[in-house]
Amino acid sequence: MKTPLTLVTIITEFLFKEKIRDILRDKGATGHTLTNAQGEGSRGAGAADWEGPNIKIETVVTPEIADAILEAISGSYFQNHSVIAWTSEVNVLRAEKFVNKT
Amino acid sequence: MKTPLTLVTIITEFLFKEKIRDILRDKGATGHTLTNAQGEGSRGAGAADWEGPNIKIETVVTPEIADAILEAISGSYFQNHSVIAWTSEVNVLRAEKFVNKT
Amino acid sequence: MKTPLTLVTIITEFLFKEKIRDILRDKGATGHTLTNAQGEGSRGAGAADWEGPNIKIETVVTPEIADAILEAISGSYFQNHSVIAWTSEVNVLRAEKFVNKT
Amino acid sequence: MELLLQNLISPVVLAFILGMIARWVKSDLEIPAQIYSALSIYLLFAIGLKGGVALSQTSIEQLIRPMAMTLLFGMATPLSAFLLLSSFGRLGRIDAGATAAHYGSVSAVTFLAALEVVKMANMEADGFLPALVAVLEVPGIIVGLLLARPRGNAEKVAGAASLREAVHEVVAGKSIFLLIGGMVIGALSGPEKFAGVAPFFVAPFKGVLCLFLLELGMVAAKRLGDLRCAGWRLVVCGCVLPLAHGLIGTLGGHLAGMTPGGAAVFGAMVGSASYIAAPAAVRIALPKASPGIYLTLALGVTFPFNLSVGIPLLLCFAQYLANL
Amino acid sequence: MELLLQNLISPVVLAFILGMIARWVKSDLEIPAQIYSALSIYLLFAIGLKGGVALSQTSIEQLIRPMAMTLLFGMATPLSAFLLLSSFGRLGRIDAGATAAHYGSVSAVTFLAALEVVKMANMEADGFLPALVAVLEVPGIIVGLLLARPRGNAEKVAGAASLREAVHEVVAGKSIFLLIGGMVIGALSGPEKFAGVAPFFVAPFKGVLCLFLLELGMVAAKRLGDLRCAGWRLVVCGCVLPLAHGLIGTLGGHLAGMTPGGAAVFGAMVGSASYIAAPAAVRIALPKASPGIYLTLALGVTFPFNLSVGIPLLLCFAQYLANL
Amino acid sequence: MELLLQNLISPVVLAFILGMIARWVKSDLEIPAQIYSALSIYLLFAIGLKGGVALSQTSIEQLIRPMAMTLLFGMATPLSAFLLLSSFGRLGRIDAGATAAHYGSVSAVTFLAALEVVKMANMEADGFLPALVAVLEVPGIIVGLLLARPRGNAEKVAGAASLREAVHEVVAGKSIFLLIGGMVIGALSGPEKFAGVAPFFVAPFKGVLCLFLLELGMVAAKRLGDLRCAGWRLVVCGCVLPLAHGLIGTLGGHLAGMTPGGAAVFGAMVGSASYIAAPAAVRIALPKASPGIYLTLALGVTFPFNLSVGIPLLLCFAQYLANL
Ligand SMILES: Nc1ncnc2c1ncn2[C@@H]1O[C@H](COP(=O)(O)O)[C@@H](O)[C@H]1O
Ligand SMILES: Nc1ncnc2c1ncn2[C@@H]1O[C@H](COP(=O)(O)O)[C@@H](O)[C@H]1O
Ligand SMILES: Nc1ncnc2c1ncn2[C@@H]1O[C@H](COP(=O)(O)O)[C@@H](O)[C@H]1O
Ligand code: NA
Ligand code: NA
Ligand code: NA
Repeated sequence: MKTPLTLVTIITEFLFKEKIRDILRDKGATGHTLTNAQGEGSRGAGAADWEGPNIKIETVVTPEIADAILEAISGSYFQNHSVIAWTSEVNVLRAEKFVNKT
Repeated sequence: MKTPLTLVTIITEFLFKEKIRDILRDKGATGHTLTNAQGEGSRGAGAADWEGPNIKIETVVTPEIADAILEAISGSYFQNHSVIAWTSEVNVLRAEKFVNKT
Repeated sequence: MKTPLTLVTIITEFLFKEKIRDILRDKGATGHTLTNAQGEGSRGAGAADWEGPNIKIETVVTPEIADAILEAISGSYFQNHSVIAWTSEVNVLRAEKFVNKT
Repeated sequence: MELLLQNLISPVVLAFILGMIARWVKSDLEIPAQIYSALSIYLLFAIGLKGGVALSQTSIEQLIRPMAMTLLFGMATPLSAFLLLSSFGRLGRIDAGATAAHYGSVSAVTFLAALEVVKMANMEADGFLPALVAVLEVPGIIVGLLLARPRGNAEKVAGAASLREAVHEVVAGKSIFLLIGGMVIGALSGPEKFAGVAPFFVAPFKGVLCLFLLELGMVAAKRLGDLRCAGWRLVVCGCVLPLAHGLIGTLGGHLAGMTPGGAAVFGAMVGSASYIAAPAAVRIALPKASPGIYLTLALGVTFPFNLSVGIPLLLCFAQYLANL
Repeated sequence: MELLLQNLISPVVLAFILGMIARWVKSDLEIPAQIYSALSIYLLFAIGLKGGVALSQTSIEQLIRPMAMTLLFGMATPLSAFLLLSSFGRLGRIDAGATAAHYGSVSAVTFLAALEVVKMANMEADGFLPALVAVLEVPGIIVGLLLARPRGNAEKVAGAASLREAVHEVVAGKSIFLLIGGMVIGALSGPEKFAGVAPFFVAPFKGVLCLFLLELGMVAAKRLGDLRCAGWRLVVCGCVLPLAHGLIGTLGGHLAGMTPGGAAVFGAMVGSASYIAAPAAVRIALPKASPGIYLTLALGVTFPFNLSVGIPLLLCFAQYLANL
Repeated sequence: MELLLQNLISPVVLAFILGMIARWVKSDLEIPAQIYSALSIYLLFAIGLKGGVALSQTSIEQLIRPMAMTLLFGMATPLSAFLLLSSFGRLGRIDAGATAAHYGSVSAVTFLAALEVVKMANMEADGFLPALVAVLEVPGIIVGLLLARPRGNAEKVAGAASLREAVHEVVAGKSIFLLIGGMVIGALSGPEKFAGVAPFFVAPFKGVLCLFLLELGMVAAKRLGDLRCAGWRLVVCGCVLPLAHGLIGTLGGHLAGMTPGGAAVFGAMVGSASYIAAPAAVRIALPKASPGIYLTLALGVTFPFNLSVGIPLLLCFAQYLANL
């Protein structure tokens, strides 16, 4: 009954919240969860700190959609922005909740 | 020395916080971690937004307990509520911290 | 193009924030993400509650660095403190972001 | 008409409109959830405190008739709302009951806005009104939930358990809890001791309300987007209900012996639809009901309607009644 | 007796009780952690500012005796607490030392509550008292930690390192930092320049304290659940210590030449147990000590004891001393 | 000189310094991000409201010359900043443009600090100044971004898209939105209706500013650490630019017919570098520009420079101009 799916975790600046959400909806994610976060990376802690906290977006999707999302956010627009993403394998019970009927 | 265990991630409305925590304790989880989150899902962003933010509950448990938790929250009570859950495999160092001695 | 790496998740008291961050930098993590969390564990909910919320620190690193981090935080200093950690496997796209050039 | 405009152009109403505009121009303005939560704790506690101090100066006899009237409306309005919503509004039993629970209860912010309008018109509102807010909040929700309950037997048992939980959710819910808690503290403290905390709970009150409505405007603007799904029949219900309930409520307040200002505020309370306590209870007891309907009506239609048209109209009506 | 009741029925104390009730009726009322943090920043900074302004009008000679007295009590009270807790209270060395660190330090909120009671009784408290709070906060913690340190040599080294960290944690910790920082700013600014920010830091102060105690009541109620584990012996300690320390402290304040109101507040400070600065230090230096003991005693027993019984009693005692 | 010291020793400036010290002594003091956000919403909205009320009492003729002057400076200062930064400062096109956008825009907090200094000197500042803040905020950012744009054709298209987004980010961004929104509400409400919310938006304002600067001090201290990377040439730019722009701005204000106090505040605005609106726009339109340069200069060098030296100097200059 358990179905394997992919969890995509994206960390970026608050500024790009809507951009990323648009990508997710676009690529067919049925939902996502967003938490506020602070971070430190190649740009240092300070910059992110000042421009408001980072956000962490998690979405559970099929592996194909996961690839599409990763491709989109590693595309040209985000080349120079602070966007970090990784995927991992998860199991869900009611898979129909995570897959678009259309 | 590393022990494989299961991480259960549950996302639900603030309203059901205590209900979920009761289930976790009941099924034998030794602890859990809770973060505030916003979300968008089948019910849209608005509803959850207004009734207060979502919560994300994470607990590291044995695979058996993970199954018991998933079963409980996919049971009748939550059929119509916004509860989303997934599991993934993790490794811990001091496994005794995550397993009840009783 | 996807590279497997290790996600280390650490949960601890707010008090030890700087200590943990020092360890991460020390062991070669290129970055980390920090979220505020509440928790319940062997010490009960109350204590952590009062002394300020817990923090959750996530860092994506190579397996070797992950081991080094886990070793450091399971060392003597933290024997009696509330520090919980686990690792899981993740895939990243631009691996160079997560690996120190030096 | 002038009163209406006069009402619309107040910082509090304008802040609400500004919040709606913020969403429309896609501003990145966001009031953090924790701040919103703090503002509502402050407002509810402050209303309670001030009401309690007023209560400590009111005799029980003065209270009996208004209290009875409040209970009466708490029972009657969810019924009339249920009837209208399921006939003209074409809602199913569950959605109609859920929405009726909202109209049976009361919106604390509408109450506050009405108080401001009355004050701005240089009239007085009875001091015991905050106590009535607390009394009015609960029964309507219970009646609404009962109306939504399935008639079948097997389901009834499950429903009953949830009903109890839902009632606990309302009564121990933070909005009632702070209101009543504040009231008790205010009543016990009395005016002299309250004076020490008054600079925090009285003077800045209206400014805080301003910020709160800024956020509420943003939320309402999101809701307005759902109006299309709701359909014109429901929008009509969302305007007719506060009007009808409001007028009858004002009449009731007048008959219960309130001042004209008090009767208008009372009418606004009766006409208002809850969007804090009721949704929480409905989410628990009626998870199948659609928030796209009840929240949109309560917050997207009825609240702005009351703020702009309802309250000044009720005030005129109350003055008319007083001059009869 | 009347004074006691008079004290209990103030918005500040009632808010604390309301917070406890919120937990008992399982209300979903929750003050967001960030708001709680903001309230405490405000309160500490405001105490500091006001204290600093008062200091700018106090001569050094007036300060010498109270300062010396404060240092004396900062060293003596952790010792007496350690002795009582490890003999009658039957605690081990580490827990007794950890708890003694709390009783040696001072609770800023108890200090504030005492100030309020004194004001309500139409008495005056010396303006330099906030400076004494800052002085009293640190030494007791250090003495307590030293008492808890293992005698063994190998461990000693590790312990010493932590002790330094723990002291830094207290001195650079936000509570002392804001207190002293505010005091320096207040002293440099003086009354005229302070007047500009006074409407924010003075008038609303007591109302903010009200909200803060609402939250504190909720936390204390959770702690009360742990009382059973603590055992009756510890509960007795949690009442005897503030009483004994409080009476001696009041006497000390009297001898140091304070006004009756000031002496009572000083006694309450000496009798109080820290639950902000001390726990942070103890968590770092003595991770093996059980928060179920020290936090429960400081926040669940001693704080409510002082709020309800301790402070009014000390005020009576101070008046008695003044009339000798 | 005395004025300078007089200025430095005010609660607002001292709070900024205290924030810097907090970082240096590694205090665990932290103002939660949500509280910081709430404070900035409050400050911006309150400036807007007060400015709007003042506008409602100003005739359009009085406004024309100051408005024109503001637009002029909004276009000219990013140009002069760009030239200095890319010649003497040795910055590349992108970094120079990004930083110029900051110097072309305005820092609301510097504006507020200047207002306070003027008030403290018992002088008056024109009521329409907040409106000029809103006008000054946008054009400088656009000019700066245009200067940074690549000359190549292929890239230009992509750049153009971002420029539009960046401008939307500024205009619909919360800082301009609240400022203008508040101004409209204030102007529509007028002084009488504003009186109801004044106890929240006027009296506590300066105290809130104090807390805000405490946080800003902590952020600036972090930035100061980056000064070494920035190099002495940039630090010199960070002092020369506010001085030069400030003096010319004050002269411009004087020529536009402002009072001496108003001209000094206007000069401080022109001389200030934005660190709220501009960084957001630059992040979007010029992701390759280094925050380690533009933020460090704006917040770590120019802001403290203005706070300590710039503003009092401009005030003297304005007085000198008035006495010519
Ligand atoms: N190795 C990492 N593990 C986890 N989070 C990271 C890592 N590197 C960067 N981040 C997050 O991504 C944000 C942007 O990173 P950067 O673009 O490298 O400054 C940081 O603020 C962190 O929150
Ligand atoms: N595919 C998903 N991935 C991650 N989180 C989700 C997903 N779908 C739903 N959620 C979360 O679960 C909450 C409830 O979902 P729903 O019941 O579908 O409205 C949402 O508000 C999200 O926070
Ligand atoms: N099994 C668990 N799963 C997830 N988080 C845990 C678990 N056990 C403990 N935690 C977290 O770690 C913190 C400290 O745990 P403890 O030291 O056991 O009190 C708790 O407050 C939780 O946030
Ligand atoms: Na109603
Ligand atoms: Na003490
Ligand atoms: Na400028």
